[in-house]
Amino acid sequence: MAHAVISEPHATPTWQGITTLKFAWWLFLASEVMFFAGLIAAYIVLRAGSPVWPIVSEVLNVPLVAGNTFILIVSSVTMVQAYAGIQAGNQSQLRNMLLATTALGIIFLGIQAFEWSALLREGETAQSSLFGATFYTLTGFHGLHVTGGVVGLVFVTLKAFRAGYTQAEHGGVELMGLYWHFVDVVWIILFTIVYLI
Amino acid sequence: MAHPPAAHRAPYMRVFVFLVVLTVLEVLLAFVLAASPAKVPMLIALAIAKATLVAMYYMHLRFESRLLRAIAVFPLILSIVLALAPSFDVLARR
Amino acid sequence: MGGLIQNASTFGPAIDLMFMVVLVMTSVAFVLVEGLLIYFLIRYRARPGQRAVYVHGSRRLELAWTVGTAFALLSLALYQRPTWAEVKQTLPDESTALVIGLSADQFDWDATYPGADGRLDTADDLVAPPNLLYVPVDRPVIVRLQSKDVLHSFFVPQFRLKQDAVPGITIRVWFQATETGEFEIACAELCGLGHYRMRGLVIVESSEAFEARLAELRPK
Amino acid sequence: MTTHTGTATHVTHDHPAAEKSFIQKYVFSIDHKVIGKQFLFSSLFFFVFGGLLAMLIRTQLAWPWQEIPGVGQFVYGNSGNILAPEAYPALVTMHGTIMIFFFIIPILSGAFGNFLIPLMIGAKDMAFPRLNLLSYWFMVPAFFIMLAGFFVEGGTAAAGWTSYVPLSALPDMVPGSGAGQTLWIVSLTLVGTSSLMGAINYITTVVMLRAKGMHMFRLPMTIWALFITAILVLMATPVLTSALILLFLDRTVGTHFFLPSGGGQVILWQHLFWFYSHPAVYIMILPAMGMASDIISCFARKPLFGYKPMVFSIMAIAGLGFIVWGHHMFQSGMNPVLGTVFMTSTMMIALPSAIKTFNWLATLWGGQLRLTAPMLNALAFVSTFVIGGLSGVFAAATPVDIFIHDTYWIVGHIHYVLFGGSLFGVFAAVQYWFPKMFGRMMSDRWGKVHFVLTFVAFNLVFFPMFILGAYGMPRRIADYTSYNFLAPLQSLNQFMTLSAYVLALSQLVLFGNFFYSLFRGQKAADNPWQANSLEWATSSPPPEHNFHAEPVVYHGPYEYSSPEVAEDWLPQNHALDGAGLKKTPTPAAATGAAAD
Repeated sequence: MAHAVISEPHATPTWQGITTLKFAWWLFLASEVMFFAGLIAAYIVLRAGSPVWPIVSEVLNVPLVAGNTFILIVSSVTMVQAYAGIQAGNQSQLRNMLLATTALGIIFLGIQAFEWSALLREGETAQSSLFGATFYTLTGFHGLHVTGGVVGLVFVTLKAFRAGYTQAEHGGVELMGLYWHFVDVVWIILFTIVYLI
Repeated sequence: MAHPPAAHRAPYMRVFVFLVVLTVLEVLLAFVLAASPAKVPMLIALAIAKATLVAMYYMHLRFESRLLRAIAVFPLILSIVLALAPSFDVLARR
Repeated sequence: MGGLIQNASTFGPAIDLMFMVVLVMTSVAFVLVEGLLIYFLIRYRARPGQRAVYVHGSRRLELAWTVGTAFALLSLALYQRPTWAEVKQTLPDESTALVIGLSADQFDWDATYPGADGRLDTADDLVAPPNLLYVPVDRPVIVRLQSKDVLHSFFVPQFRLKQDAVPGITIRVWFQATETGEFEIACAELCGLGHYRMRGLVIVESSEAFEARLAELRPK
Repeated sequence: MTTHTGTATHVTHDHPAAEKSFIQKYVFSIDHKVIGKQFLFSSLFFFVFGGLLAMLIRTQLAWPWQEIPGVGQFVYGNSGNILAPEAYPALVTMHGTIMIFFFIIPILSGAFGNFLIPLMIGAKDMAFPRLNLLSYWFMVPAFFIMLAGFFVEGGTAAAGWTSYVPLSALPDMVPGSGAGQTLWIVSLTLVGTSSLMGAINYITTVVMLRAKGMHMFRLPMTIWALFITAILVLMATPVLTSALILLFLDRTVGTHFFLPSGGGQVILWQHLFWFYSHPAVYIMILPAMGMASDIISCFARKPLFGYKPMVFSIMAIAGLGFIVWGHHMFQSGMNPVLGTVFMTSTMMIALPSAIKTFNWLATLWGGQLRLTAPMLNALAFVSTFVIGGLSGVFAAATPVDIFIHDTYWIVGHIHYVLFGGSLFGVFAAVQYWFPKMFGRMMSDRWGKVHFVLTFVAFNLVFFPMFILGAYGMPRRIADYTSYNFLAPLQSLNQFMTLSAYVLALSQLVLFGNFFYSLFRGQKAADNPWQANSLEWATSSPPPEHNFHAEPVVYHGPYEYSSPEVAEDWLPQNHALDGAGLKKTPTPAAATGAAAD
């Protein structure tokens, strides 16, 4: 995979050694940015145009989710350590850190599921208010992306345990990392605008 | 995929400390400044700082070519346009 | 052709003038471009033994037509701002103007007039028959536009006025009729299967006749 | 979305023509040329379908509520052989949706983008052939889901191709906003995903897989246009997806994003929708501009005038295209101050289009024009695009827009741009690249017959729309005859409808020519038009991996009538020797790939 598609005839300068796949991956992430931009713009507009909006800290469990934010940040660090590990040819660091990242991703999802179910029990639903609708949509689509990331991580981890990556060839780990950090960045923005403001 | 060069020993752990500190700061500010008009701009500035740290160091944009950075920055500019014009519209109506 | 249909409002002439200015500018561009196109088509048909001119461009020409066009477009942009501001950004003084409530739903226009207290949304509001909007001539009228269900658009061609009626918000628009008579309201935003028959009438009358109308609407 | 495997594939060019089954070759092919043709044929089918809907619309406008002899019982059997009032909004909705999302965009980006990009940059295939395959096969379910709308309770979506809320969000406001509207949303989401996959592929291919010597500023305008279009798709489509998802949730889950009854914002939909759909207007015209540029330069036997200004104008159009969406909303209740801002940016976006027009004209100046059918269609593109652009200036002028907004003026404007512009561009491109696609020539004589009929009928149908607009006839109304100020327009409408019939019938000439030539056309030479760009440096049609030997590029694509060579063309892959006067063939020519 990592040697991508550069079939030998194309001696054109590929910008500073970016592989075709990594380039395309960044394009995909750029489109994902615009997808969340659409949802976030809708949220901002709806909130700005709304005469009433609940005091967020009274409805949402901010300390719990702050903890969850911490978990996601830690998972970014473990992800980047996994990448640093394979760059240095350290297979056990790669495997351990990938396992840690996967586990942290699952914990994040678990806490989010807990948070959702508590809210739903309090009667805060997507139908009950604009606040609920935007809350579930934004965190829901982020959660879906985390879920997709966890599935990807499982595959990457399995491949790592079968020694599928080497110091020279580890494009899959890099792309997985890029996606995972992207999801982290989205959460950083969402946490601030949904939970804190 | 033999890059980015191992020369840059990216300061992953130092960035991590920054991220945690900024997050704690954010949560504290959100409660301390609950009613202050400075709250929203400050929190947004902090969020942007955190996002930038992750993108620059964990996503290695700091060490990437200008082309990749352009791919990352272009949608951000568009997102700002997309969010600002309609919110100005509703705010001015209220 | 030449120009829009008959006008019957105070800001109509400014809009018609804008239309004519744009028409003249675009006609000049149109004749220039299409004329050159046809001329080149005939003049430069392939002839045996001849060779095309080998030229890749001209910085001077590019600069000339870029600056020229930019100047024309910017002047147009500046020139139209006052008219837009007059029609959509300002409202006449409510003390002299007549304020009418106009509510759209599938597929009717319903007008309400202030009663004796001179205010809308009170118990003594006067309700006009559906799809009829009575207004006095030569007096500014503010229409408080609302929609009960979906988007509609309040369009009176002779007044050069169009404004969407948006559910959830109230939009104020104004006009001042300069002629008495009946003018049709057409809905200009797709609003369902009856969109085409969402037709209303603006009836412009002298102020005496208008007052008499209001008196008729008062409960006996 | 896993990250490491599966999405991209190697170009498996080292297996010499392993036996492939029919399905691998023509159905689930990963060859960009086959996928391009799949897009071509399916979008041509939808062109016919959308065109027939247009005929029903025109018939109703000429003779409102009349029984259509012969056809009526077939199309309106459920409502006593005549059009039912609720069917008219559905007709205009489906005509717009199908023509835009299933014809113009797929034929430009899908068919020509796929077929031309690797050939014109000298690549063996797309960067991700399997993603390319997937992109087409996302379109197929979208086709069927959209068509399924015709058979559900209440019929297809009927809230306009713009699907303005709340009409599209409330299930009982119009008959088609039941299941039909939901299917519409699902179908468009699939179409959007398909274009997104295509866009990622195109951008990557252009950036990464250019042949040796093919610098960015040696790319033909077609490629530049498709490249920038792909960037527009990449940045704009996800916003439409997010808006469609919110609308879907409003309809199915019961949220109130767009419903004021629950605090939602009606105008938000319009902002999100036009943030996508205004760039989409350029997605629908830029590729045609690029292709027309190449065709005009080739048949004028003259370098394209102002290549770099042409490239920069496309970039400017794309950039400005993201900040003009509000000009669709001048009368929507959007803040009038924003109206002024959007008016100014809209005036500025007219500038690059004007620059392009002047450059096309200057390309003709001093040329040796070969008036073939593709050239005539490309020139028709220029002349009608000018009318489309100039009529847009009226709509950009906010005070004038108060009057002409949502009238037939706008309908005329959009059709001059999309039919007059994009479609003549498509006609030109189909006839220009047909020999490369299928290895046979289309008949030039019948091409000219089709051109003359189409050009005349087109103007007779659509120019009068400006007159209707000046009278204030609103669009999307099924019957204008009950309005006193519109009733006199009936004879003009009848004239337009008769012209529309001629326009539709003229397309039979094109289809006849197309399908006859497909099987019986004269065999095409490798480079029948004596053109420069790389697709003509291989056989017609090209072999599986496009080139018999790796092309190497030495020039820009527009070296026509160069004094350096005796011929009046100089292919991009032909090097000049030291003296600079004699052509020396590249290795490619040695294997018989070169045209002459």
